Amino acid sequence: MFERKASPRWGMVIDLDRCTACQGCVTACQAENNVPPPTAEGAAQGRSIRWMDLVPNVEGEYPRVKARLLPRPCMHCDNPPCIKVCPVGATTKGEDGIVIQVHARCIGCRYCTNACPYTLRYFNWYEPAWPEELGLALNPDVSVRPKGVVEKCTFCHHRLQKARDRARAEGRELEAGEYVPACAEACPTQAIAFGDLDDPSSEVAALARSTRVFRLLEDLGTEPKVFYLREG
Amino acid sequence: MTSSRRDFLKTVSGAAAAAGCAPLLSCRARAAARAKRAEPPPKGSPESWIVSTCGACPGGCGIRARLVAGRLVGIAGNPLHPVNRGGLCPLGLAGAHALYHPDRVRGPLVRSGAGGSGELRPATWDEALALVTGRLRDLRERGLSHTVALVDGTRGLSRQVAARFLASYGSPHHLGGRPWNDLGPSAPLRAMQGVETAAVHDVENAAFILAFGSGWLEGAASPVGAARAYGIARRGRRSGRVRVVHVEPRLSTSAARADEWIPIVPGTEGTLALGLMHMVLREGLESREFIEEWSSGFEPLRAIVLRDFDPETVSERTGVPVATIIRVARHFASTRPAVAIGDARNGPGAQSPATAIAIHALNAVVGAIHARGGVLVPPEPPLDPLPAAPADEVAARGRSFPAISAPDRAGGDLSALQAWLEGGGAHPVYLLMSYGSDPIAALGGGERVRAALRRVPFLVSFASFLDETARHADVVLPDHVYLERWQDDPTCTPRGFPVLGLRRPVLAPRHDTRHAAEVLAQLARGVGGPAGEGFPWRDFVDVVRLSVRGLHRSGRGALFDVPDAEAWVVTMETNGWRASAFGSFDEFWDGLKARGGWWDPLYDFGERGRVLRTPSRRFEFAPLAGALEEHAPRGKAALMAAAAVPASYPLRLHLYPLLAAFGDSQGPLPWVQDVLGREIGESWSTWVELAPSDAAALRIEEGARVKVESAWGSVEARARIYPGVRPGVAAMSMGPGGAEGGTCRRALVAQAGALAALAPGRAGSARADTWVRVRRA
Amino acid sequence: MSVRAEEQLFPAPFDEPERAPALAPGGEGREPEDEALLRPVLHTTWRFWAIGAVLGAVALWGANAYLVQFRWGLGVTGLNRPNYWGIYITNFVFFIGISHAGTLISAILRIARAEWRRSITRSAEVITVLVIFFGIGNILIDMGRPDRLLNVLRHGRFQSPLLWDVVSVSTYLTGSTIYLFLPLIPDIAILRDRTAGIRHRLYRLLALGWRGTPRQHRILEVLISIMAVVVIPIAVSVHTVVSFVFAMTIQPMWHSAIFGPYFVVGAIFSGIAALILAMAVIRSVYGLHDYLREIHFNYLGVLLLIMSLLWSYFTFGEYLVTFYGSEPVHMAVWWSKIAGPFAPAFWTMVACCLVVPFVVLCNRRTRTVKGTVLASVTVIIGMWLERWTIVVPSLSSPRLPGAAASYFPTWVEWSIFAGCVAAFTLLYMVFTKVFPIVSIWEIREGREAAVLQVVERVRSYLPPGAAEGRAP
Amino acid sequence: MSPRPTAEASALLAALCLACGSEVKQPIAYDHRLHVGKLELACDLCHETSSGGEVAGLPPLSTCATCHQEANGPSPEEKKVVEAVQASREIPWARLYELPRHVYFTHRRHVAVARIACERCHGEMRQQTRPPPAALRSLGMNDCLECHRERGASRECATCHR
Repeated sequence: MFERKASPRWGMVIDLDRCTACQGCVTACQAENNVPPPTAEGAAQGRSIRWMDLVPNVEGEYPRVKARLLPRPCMHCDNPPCIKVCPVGATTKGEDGIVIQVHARCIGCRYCTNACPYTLRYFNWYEPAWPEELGLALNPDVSVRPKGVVEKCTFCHHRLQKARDRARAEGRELEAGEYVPACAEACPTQAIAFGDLDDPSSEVAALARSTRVFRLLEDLGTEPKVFYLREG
Repeated sequence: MTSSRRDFLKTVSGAAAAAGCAPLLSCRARAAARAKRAEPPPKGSPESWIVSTCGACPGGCGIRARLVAGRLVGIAGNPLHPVNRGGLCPLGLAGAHALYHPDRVRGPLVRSGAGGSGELRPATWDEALALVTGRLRDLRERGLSHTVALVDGTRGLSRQVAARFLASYGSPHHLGGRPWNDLGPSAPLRAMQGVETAAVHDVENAAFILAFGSGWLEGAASPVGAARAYGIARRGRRSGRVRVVHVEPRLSTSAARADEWIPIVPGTEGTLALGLMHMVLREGLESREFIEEWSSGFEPLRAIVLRDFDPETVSERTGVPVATIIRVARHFASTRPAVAIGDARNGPGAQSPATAIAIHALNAVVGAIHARGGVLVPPEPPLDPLPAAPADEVAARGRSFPAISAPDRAGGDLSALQAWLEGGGAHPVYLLMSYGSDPIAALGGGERVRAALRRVPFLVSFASFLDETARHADVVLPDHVYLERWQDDPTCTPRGFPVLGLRRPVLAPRHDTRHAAEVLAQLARGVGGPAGEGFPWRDFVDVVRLSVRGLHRSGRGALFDVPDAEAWVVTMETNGWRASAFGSFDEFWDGLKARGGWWDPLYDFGERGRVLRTPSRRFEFAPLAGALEEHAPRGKAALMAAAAVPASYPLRLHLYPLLAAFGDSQGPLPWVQDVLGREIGESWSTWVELAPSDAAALRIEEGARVKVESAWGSVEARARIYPGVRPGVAAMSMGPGGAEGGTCRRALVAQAGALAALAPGRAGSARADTWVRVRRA
Repeated sequence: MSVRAEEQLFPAPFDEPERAPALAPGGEGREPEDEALLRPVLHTTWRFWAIGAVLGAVALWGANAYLVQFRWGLGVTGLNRPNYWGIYITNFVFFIGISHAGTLISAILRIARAEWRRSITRSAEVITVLVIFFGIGNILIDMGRPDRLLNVLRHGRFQSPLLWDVVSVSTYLTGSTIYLFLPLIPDIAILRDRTAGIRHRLYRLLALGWRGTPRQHRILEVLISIMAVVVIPIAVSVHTVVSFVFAMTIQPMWHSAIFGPYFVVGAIFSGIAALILAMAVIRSVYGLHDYLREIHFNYLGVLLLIMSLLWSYFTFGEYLVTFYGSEPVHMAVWWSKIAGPFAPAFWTMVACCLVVPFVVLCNRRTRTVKGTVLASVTVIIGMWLERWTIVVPSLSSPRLPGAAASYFPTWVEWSIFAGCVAAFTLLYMVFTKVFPIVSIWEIREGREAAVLQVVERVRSYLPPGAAEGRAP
Repeated sequence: MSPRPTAEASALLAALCLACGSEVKQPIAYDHRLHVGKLELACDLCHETSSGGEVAGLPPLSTCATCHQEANGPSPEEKKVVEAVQASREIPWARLYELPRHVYFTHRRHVAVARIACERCHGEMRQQTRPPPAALRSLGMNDCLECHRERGASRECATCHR
């Protein structure tokens, strides 16, 4: 029925030389994925949910100080440590390499959050809430998570499904650029490239071959599908 | 950790006394504070997209609003808009929260308590309008129309409508109250080029950027536009990667993104610029062509700079090593094109005009004026002017009074207003309207500013949120938020191309609010006389339609289109053809609505007359030379004296902008609040950054509660030890201002208050010379 | 530990000769001797009710705290990102560790035929069975969605070490319960014959028709032996997989190969301490000085000392290896324990688990009841801190910056902890009111048969020559 | 905020409960057999977005009005339709199928792309003379999975759950 070529391997390349650390990606993600508005208390307790986060790292001493600000989505590892430990299979890696959380099955044991060396999985400590009318801005494509489950970046998987449905209904293949996560779409400097890493003609594949490329905690063997291009 | 332990002890002791239900009760209180769970619109609801223009800050980005089941469920960038090309910053992306914000003003408010008490009660539009109209009519009839002032934070037609209102009514006091990153007339352009517009820096084409002051990326007039240009200059062009050197007392985001960060003593950027100029001149690296053919009055400046600004002196004053000055000067002058960027902000913490002029002069010396990769002067879009405002003798008389305005001061009109109200004015102000502006917050807030504003017996605010001014107002006539109104948004791209964005409602107004420009027209009609006749239009859309006819008629430029179409327009226009067939005006109008606006991707480097409007038709170095000459008798000694450290306040206060803290026209949005100081891990608090050595000397630990005190006041903050702060400097971020209270408001506001407390009413000069001390609270 | 080693280690006689009971089979006249063991079951004082009420109140308070958490979510705890696990997981490991008191120790002693075990096995086994519930309970308390517990059965994935725990712990619970129940049967039968009414009916049901025939005895002995053998590997597996929950991740100072044995040693260590404490309490509350004698504490004290040294050896190895590896990520955690925010907990742990037990227990004069109890109390505290300093610091120092937040439990977590301890103690008390806490029939058996057997056995150790020839 | 442990508790219940709850009462006893069976009207004539949309949709009054401007027969139920049409009053049809919030299903994918017959999931609606009080076929996740297995469609969690 659905004749398929080899499945794409979705990946992301973040060019730190372009990035201005504006955090547009962070807010774009929160708006797209119905992340509940953070509160002062939650922020003080380290409970703000940011699927896409800006990770600050300041090194050195005055005046030779270097600050690196890394936009950090889920790495969507090819060898994800989180999946191995889930007792109920609530987190899975799809054929196209996207690591997904099934909120309806998650039992909230938070083993995956601890197994993730990037600490990029988040937990719903309370029932998510929206002050008064703010909840009207919720995106219908993404479910609102209940309390007590883990959530994480999905590479805006719902956008992939919508794009793929559209392409199928029109009887064609998914085109490059048709599926882009909210963070990449919102980036003012186009520092975030997204596409099929296995497609040699794609922009991400080309960028991932750059000499500037590195990945986070590469030595752990998690094989992240998010690549960074260093400055300079 | 300590706080949670304290909580624990508190709870345990309380619990020991109480019965078993105590914890349930305490949680119920928490529940009341928390809001309800919400659900997205039902699945399968039809969706639509509306193209509009963001209004969260003056950046002028294009947006697409996603509507499902009558709800605004998302905002994305408009990929056709030449300013942002689909990109957006956190403020723009959180726009839906501005629309649905719980703190919005839901209808007209009228003061119920004593003046300045901030007690307001809901009223009907009829009542509120009658109140204001009555006052206006009364003043006009008594020949006091000149005692009415209007602080205006808008631009484009909204500004013209306000100007019309005042012209027909009879008041000369049309004051600028721009948000602090708005593109406004730039002081150096006015002084040295005789041009009353903003300067833009062609970052996209520059090979070397020397940025002075705080955050040229996060504090830019259009943060997204600047970021986009930066991205292109770094990696998006064939001509190679731009090199960026950033001069600032603090390792800001911009500084972190630069190739080199030069920590400098706050407020001495102008001195450094002159020191660099000294090296450029001494090594003969200046642009002789520009100096000889385009400028006048250079020789006196050369003499002063060569005499007073040798690297040793400058190094001592600015704290920048001599070797760095020499190296950067050589690099700057020998790389083409290179551009020096000053701090575009206005308001508290802005660079002084003298500094801006020095930096502009540095650009001129290397020929980076009106040149590719240099400082550009964007042309105005060819809009049709509104017909002349009718006036009678009352209006004429009123307008003949001297105006409260000081366009060449850094704080701009608002500080002039403050001075005027504090007793320096020729006559009292009996009625003040704040329109698209929050003058109290823009002046830094604080008791002194509030007291000055309280001298105005009748204060009218058009705020959508209960900002500081609105809280003190006698009548609040709430405006729509930008997602609910029609508006034009004239701006430009970093390459100097004029842009006219069209803002249109994405949803019907949620609350009982009215378009402020239409309310002004209504007030005018209520007053009667020529003022009433000046507004024959049904609504503001008609005004916009009238104005954009000029674009249609000119045949210049093009509707927004994909990036590839730009080359086509340029080719056609440079060959003298019309690039676009707009068709009829209605088709053009529909195109504007569908694409989001109009632009003209052409910058004519030939038209010198447009950018040099001084009497000599040349670039004038004289203003800078003149300013320096004033200090000349004292020479080096004067320069050195300023660096003395007051004994009781050993730290300089450095105020820096945060991108997400823009937009004083809306309430703080939780998502935006949460990303505020991410680089240092602070978001919902007021914090002060100290260098590790200073903190050690003061025995202040990371995260300690401290008091920051200046000669004028003090404020509490959390101490953060940050190696990216120059020793001897206390760095604080600029909040957007606004009042306390409300659902989502938090310490962000306190940050703005901090400035007020530390340097009350000293807008514009706060950064250079506010000295503080920090001690444990 | 072989049988021989065991007996060489404990050269003291099994019982002081002058107190040794007559070897004649039990008869009417002997009854009063063991009446002390039945007294707690048959007579209850007001003190029991008073202490029970206090413990019950604390337990209810803990239950109330849990209800608060259930209603509002785990937000009422001090947990955060990156400290996703805290006191509940600490308690889980701690309680499961304590559970090694009973079954494992009792089984080992049984297999080793250490005769002094007879009066202590029951109290140890009860600790095991009861405390496992609280171990499992803390996992449930820690779950964000306890209502989805069944997902673990419906969708369980065996790749997850958490599933190994589920299997292992539930097997252990089953095994331990059987292992507790089997030796109870003869005692239940005694109670059946001594009671009337509803209690009688209960005991009759539980006694499974025990009449004490030699055949029944034989079957019981066989079953107990089988269970004793079976339960040891299960017990070892339990704490091994508990450690695997941590060791299977790549978190710094969790991902360690020695975690399995390290945890098992720690578990036995804390288990013995808990047992000593329980014995001391029973002994003084129910006046069982004749049954739980100095010698028992002495022997267990020696065992505790051995475990303390073994545990210290593992700890030393673990920390030294990490230090020499000097991986920055590991060192961040290492330093946070040695000299950082977790240093107070860490050094208290060292004091409680090594310094105090070593000083007290290695000296024969201080290895008294009081001395061993003191050491046990510190060991229990120290081992809780050990679990704490394993669970929390690794999470508090994540690899990537930007997620640093400190963790300290809230009143809800402390209340639940207190509730667990109180409920456990209460259940233990109730057990002593329903069943004899010292095995009556095993004591009798010891009196009647064991001494002869031991004499026989000891003889079998010795070279046959001289002794054989000069038979009396 | 109310605690909802039981409401959304159950992955167990929620997954199985496509058409749970009490009986659904329709405002008018619509006769599917007459319209679909006898008159051979296509399903998507009334359920307009059933082939290309996310949800199948319920017919707006205008759809009924194409035939029911005036009574075509004596049926009392039809009289209600005609009255509604004449009064321009939308008929408040009740939804029979409610997906749990975390399940994402589109008719487009199943009808337009996969060409699955309506009966496969909805049962023999064409045989119904009265509106059924509950879904004819009660669908659970296993039904979805079975069909996906048969047809070789994706069985990844993320295909339906977000």
